[in-house]
Amino acid sequence: MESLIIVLVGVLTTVAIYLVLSKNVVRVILGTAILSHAVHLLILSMGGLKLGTVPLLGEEAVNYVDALPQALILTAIVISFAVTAFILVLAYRAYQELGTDNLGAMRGSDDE
Amino acid sequence: MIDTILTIALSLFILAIILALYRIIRGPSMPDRVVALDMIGVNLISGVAVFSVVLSTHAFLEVILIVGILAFISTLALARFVERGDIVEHKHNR
Amino acid sequence: MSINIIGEYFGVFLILIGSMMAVISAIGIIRLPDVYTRSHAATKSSTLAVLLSLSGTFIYFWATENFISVRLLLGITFVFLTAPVSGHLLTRAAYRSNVKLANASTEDALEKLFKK
Amino acid sequence: MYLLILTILIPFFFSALIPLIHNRVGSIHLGWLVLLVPLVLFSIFTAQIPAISNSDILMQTVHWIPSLGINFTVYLDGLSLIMALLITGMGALVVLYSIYYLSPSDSFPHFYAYLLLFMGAMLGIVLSDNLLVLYVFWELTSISSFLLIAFWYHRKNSRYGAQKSLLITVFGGFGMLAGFLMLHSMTGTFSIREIIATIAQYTDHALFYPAMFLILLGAFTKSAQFPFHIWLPDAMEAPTPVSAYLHSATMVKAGIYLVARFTPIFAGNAAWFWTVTLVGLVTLFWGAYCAVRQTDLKALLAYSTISQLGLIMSLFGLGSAALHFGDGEQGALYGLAIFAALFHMVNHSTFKGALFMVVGIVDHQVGTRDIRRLGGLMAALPITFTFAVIGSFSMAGLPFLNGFLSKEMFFTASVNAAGLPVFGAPTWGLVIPIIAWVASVFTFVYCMIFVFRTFFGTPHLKKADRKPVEPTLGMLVSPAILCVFIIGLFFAPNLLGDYLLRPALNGILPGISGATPHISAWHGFNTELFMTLGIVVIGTVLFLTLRSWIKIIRLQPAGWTFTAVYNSFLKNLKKASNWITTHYMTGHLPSYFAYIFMFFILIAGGTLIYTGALSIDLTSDSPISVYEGLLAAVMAIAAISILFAKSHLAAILLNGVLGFSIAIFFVLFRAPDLALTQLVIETVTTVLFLLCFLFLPEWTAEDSSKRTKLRNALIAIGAGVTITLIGLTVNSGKLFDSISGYFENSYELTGGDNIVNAILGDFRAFDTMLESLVLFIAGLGVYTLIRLKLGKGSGKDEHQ
Amino acid sequence: MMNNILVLPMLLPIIVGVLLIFLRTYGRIQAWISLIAMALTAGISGYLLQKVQTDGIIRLDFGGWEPPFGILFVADSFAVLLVLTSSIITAICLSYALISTSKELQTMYFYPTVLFLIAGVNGSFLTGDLFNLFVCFEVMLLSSYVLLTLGNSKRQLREAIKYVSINIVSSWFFLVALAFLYGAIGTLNMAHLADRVAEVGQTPLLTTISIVFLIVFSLKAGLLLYFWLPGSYSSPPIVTSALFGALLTKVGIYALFRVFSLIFHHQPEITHTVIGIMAALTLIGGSLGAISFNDLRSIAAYNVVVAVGFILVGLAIATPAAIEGSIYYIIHDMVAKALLFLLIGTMITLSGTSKMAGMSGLMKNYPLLGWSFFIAMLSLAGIPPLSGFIGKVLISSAAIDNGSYVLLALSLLSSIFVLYSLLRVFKNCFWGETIVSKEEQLPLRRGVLIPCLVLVGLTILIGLGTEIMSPYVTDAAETLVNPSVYIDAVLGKIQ
Amino acid sequence: MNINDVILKTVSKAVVLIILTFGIYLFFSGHNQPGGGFIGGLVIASAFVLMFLSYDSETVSEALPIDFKKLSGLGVLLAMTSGIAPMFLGGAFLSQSFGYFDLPIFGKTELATVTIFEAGIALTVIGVVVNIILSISEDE
Repeated sequence: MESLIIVLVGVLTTVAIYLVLSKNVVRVILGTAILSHAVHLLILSMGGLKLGTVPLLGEEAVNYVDALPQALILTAIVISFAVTAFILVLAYRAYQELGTDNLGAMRGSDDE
Repeated sequence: MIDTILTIALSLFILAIILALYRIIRGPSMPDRVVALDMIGVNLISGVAVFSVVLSTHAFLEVILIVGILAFISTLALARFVERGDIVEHKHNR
Repeated sequence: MSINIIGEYFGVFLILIGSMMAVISAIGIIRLPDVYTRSHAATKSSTLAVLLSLSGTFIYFWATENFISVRLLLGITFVFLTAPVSGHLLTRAAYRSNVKLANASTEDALEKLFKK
Repeated sequence: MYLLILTILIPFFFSALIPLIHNRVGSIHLGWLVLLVPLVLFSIFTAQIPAISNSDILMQTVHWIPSLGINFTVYLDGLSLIMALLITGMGALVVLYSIYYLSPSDSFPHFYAYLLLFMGAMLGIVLSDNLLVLYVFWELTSISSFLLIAFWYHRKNSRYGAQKSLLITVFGGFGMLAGFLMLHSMTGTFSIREIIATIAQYTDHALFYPAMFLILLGAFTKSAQFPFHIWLPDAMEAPTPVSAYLHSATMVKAGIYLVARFTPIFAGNAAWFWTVTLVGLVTLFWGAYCAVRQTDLKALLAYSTISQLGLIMSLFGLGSAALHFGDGEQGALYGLAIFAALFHMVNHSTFKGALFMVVGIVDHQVGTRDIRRLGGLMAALPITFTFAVIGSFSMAGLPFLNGFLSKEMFFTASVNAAGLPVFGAPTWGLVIPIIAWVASVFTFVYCMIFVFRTFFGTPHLKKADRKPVEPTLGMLVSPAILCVFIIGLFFAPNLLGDYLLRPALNGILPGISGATPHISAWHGFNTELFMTLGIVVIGTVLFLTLRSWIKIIRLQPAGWTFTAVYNSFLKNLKKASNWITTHYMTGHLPSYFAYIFMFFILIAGGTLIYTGALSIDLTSDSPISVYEGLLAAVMAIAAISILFAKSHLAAILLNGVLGFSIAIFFVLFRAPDLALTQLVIETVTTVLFLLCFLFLPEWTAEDSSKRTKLRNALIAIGAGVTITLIGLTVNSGKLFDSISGYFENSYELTGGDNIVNAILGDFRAFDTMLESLVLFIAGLGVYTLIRLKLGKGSGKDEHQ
Repeated sequence: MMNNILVLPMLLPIIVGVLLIFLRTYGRIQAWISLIAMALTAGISGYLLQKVQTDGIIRLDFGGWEPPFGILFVADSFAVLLVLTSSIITAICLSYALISTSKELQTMYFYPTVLFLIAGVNGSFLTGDLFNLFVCFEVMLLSSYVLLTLGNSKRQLREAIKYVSINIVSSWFFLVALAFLYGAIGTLNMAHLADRVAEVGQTPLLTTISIVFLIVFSLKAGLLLYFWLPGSYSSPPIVTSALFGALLTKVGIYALFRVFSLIFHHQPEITHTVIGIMAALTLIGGSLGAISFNDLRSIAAYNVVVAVGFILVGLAIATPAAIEGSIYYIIHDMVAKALLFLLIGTMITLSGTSKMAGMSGLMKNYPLLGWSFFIAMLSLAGIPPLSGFIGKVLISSAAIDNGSYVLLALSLLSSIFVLYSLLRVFKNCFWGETIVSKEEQLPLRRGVLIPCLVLVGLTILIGLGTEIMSPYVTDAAETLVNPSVYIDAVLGKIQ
Repeated sequence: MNINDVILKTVSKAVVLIILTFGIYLFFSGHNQPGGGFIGGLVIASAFVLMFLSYDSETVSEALPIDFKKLSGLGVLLAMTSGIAPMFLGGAFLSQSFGYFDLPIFGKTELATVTIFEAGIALTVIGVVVNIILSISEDE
């Protein structure tokens, strides 16, 4: 299962990086969103999957899954949300001011 | 026996999701896609419920309700978007 | 066969039916010709599928652990409350964003009302 | 008693004082006040002569950075003393001269502040025992020279010359620093004394020769040796007193001093001998050759300075042979060259100082320094003319002037070198006297040009030029004093030789006691005398036929000078670097990402394979259920479909599918908290996307070329594969158990049943707190992004 | 728990920053409060530095959870020195902002964001937990995003998109690396990681993971992967640029030093060689960039790049002397870069353009500004006896001892390029004919130069008073070279 | 073109109520069940989002005259205060404590300081999410 998830992470990463490499700002943002999906899965799979029960002590099992990655992912999710929100707004403000959402047109030529 | 049935049920739900996914990918119109997404949300509710049965845990019952709530909110937002692009109105009686 | 086992099997049976309903409605969403008809499949039969599987789950837990889940009941209520609304909004949005009816449709009843 | 250290600090102190006091003192009196500094210092150093000539040595230390062995150790021996006397003596004369030279519109405080700064730095160089402290002062002289050259910074040429001199000398300085550090690396100390004492053990060290060459690089750049001489002519943009002081008498001698100082460390081998000698000789020749064709008096003097510096340098090279032989007759014989070098160094300061002051007077009184316009000034400026004759003839090496003596000794040394039995000199040694002789012919010619073109014939002055008259007396005092020295040293050279030069020689060649040099004007009819006679004859002929052959020399195209090489180097460097930089720093984000990911693939993937880390083992995996596989398929399909989405709404929907599917994975992998969070966040994100889409245009198909798309696809696949492979490898061999077992006691430790929540709220509450802060900042950012709309109509906000 | 003071360099700015939200409309009051807060922070850091000298490494376990289970702050000399310097620099930049920042920015949460930025920076220096380092990075980055866009000019928005995107990707790499490391080693505490890595002797896999970390921190530090740097450093308001130039890359550099001297130091023939190559390329790229533009802010930005390469040369060599040199150089660079950016900002304000062609002869009207720039120039070129010298000497010396002659040559040559790039500015902008007459010149706003002069004083003081700093820096370098000191202090093993 | 949203608005009222209740429940159950400050806050925020969707930003702002930026600031402060407080009681920064009390009605109840911390987090989350959405939707 872990290997399957890691391969899935690889697929998601590939897709995301392809998007990130594109010229359109929205595609780039979408790419970063998918990148964060991928890495969350990766962190989870690195802690080992399905080796125990839900990390709630009320479940009274002998063995719980690794709770630490879950906590880390939670933090990471919230942070990536914050960043995504910011860059989204940034993108549309940039579009308002610059009149383009094409990164090819955002090279900037301030110096000769 | 029960496990087999539940696995079949889960697989069927996921199958339904795949079919809906096909509709999302194909379109052709935006509302088609939203309808399909709504359906995925509904199937997810069922899926999580069944999975709770598989694991016989209560930990995911919150998830069911949340999926319900969020499927509604996102469908609403998407419908708004499809309808008029502006999903939150600025003023009433504009 | 105790009442518990019966309940358990009943619950699982409901779930199975629900899953089949889900697949059927999914087929509907693929096969039906336009968004309005697909919306039927999505809202009506899907809701039924959810109802069945959630009830199944509820009954299963009740039967096996004697656990009555308020959250499941709330979930059922919620789905029933919202599914029609979202279906309504969606089809209206579709209509107003000028999504065409299927060719097989014979009449557009709202045409006169909206196209002013 | 920290007298010596005080002597270094006093100029700095006064230099810092000038901006504070100049308003009260007034510009004119400032010069007199400043004059006190070199005078006092000069008398202090003079007072040390008896002690030093008895081979005493003064040493004082103040700690600077003792933990790194960098101490402010001041050391006065013969060599330092002679340099210190030159610096302070010339300093006094130049300050005196400048009082009359500067015009009231010039900024006196700046001038004197820089000059004192320079004086202190120069004293620091010659008195420091610590290599790094020496380097500190070394750079300070470059900086003060830079400031003085650009004294009239509104002139383009001044700025150009200043930049050139700074770049070249600092370049050499950095080389020298590297050399010093190599010495330190070899010997473990920064103290020159200690290095001299122990260097014998390290001559086979791999760093010995690199250090030598790097230090010589520093010396050569500072002393304007070929091919680094190009900064010196441009440095003539400085006020003439500065040229007299820094660029002929003292600062350029810092390189000479350095060579002298390091002779006991590095000399005694062929590399040092030939490098120093040849560079010196080539400089000697090239300087003299270039001087001949100059039309600006100052430029002529500048090239002559280069040439003379080359002469002194080559003498140090020739003298270094003494260290090969050590104590004894041979050592003493070759050691004489160094004695000659020291002597000529002093002589050069006197006659070149005088000549510069003469040029200053001419420039000041006439308003031009162009030979083509000057002439016939003898009648108008008789005193100045006398000085010019004395200085020039001394430089040309004519009798009854000190230049004659040292020139003769130079020929002696070069003839001796031809007979040197080692260093391959038997084959090549003859080159040395030949070059020396040819260069001296040119020297003679330009000296004649200097005198006769300026003071004989008829002037071609323009109306704007002033009518020449002798300057005020004050301006004549300094050159007069120098001329007294020029003549005096001819008649009593051994006074200088016994009290100053010999102690200095002992400092340079500590082991060679046999040398008891005695300077005399008459050696009989030997090779040297015939060489001199030959110079006078041939030189006179050449000078008289100047007009016919000077044109040939001037035919040399403008682009064939070293200065042109320097200019085009800088220009092309800027062009090339601009080309390179703008070609990869395109401002094009996709390219940047492409670089970053390619780098990742290359380096991380490379390491993975190179170190042989890659190993995949699937046995420890947990089993896969059908529905999990299906869900993974859903995600993969949804992800890939995003690439082909026609509208951004479709893409967002598919992203939503991904988000929901991940939530389901979180459910499947027993992470309810994550599933909840992921679901809500996904929805809110989708809502945000939708909100922003109102303002954003519908996306169009990528307009990239097929090749770009293919490249992107390859990069994406490469990065994906790399991540997957590393992930699989990690998964195959866990090295340790996780620490998370501890958290399963969360009920006892924190009173919570939900382990994840206990971690978030208690064990790692700090993360959670900061994460809420991150969210908070993002909220502020979104708000300011939307609300702050300065952009329109106020262009100045672009920059401030 | 007296060690609670350890959290203050991060906590104090946060609290004050949040409180300032409620004082939004009072621009000047905000400025003063934040200035006082930073001064306090600097004071606390100074106290900490002294305490570390006497008591050794201090640590604070948050919530009282013993490492490696909880998060903790660890103060060794290296971290505290950087905290102290960055706090001082921030205070100085804030005092500049007090005079130069427009009303609009002040009421748009400029000060809170700066405080959050410094909180993130200080947190990154102090934290002893790798995941917490990620979170601190994010605090810093988010603040930097906000600061970068504050003003919303076209150029800012354009550059911000690039900056934010690249940083998102670099944060993603960070998470990926963390995931791998956690998967392999099963812990997040840096000392514990170091201990465990040492126990298995840094397997090839761990080296690969360390390379991923290298990429992450290189992106943050601008080591070779500095594509985001010139654009983003040259577009925001000047105080922001100064803060960025002085602080942001230093955090990445700190992380590189920490991680590659504490955790992944067992395979230097791979990791440190790669760092060396990257540093060399950075020096080349930065040097070329610095001389290739006529825009003052671009020149300054590429100077930042050169400094990054220079400092990392020290890490690549990794002898005690080299590390010590790097530490000196980091501190120097914080001071000198802040000074450079502030001066350039002042010049731009005075002449209304950032192009060299638009300025000439400023020396005549603003001599103090000119001399400050002159000293900044010499300091950056490593001319003695200013602050850049000692670091340069130590690094070069270590390069010689280590036989890294290429690095030696490049670092010395890069100094020439730095000198040349700034010399061009000085020559063209300060010297030359004064275009603007005395009457027409823009008056320098009162007090604008005071922060600059303070920085000038600092750079001279650091250069002359190296001996005063030397025990701290030596101690910092020793701790970095002997990771066991750090590990023992954190994990409390009996030695 | 006026859209008649009666159905939506009516249903929303009920649904928002359900969501809010559920959000508060999640917040408090976090200690022992899935949930907690973040999730609780997010769910409550999503109730606000729903309100914005069904009504319009002005109506909601009138109904809830809160400056959400300040709310989020308060949240951060609250979270930090709960961390700072133990510093004055001799504990380490962010020390949490818990205890069991016999309360009249609830019986044996566990009270933990972490709840204050979580409340701060929840407030921040609500404030920020609502603030972001409000800011965007109010942009002209």
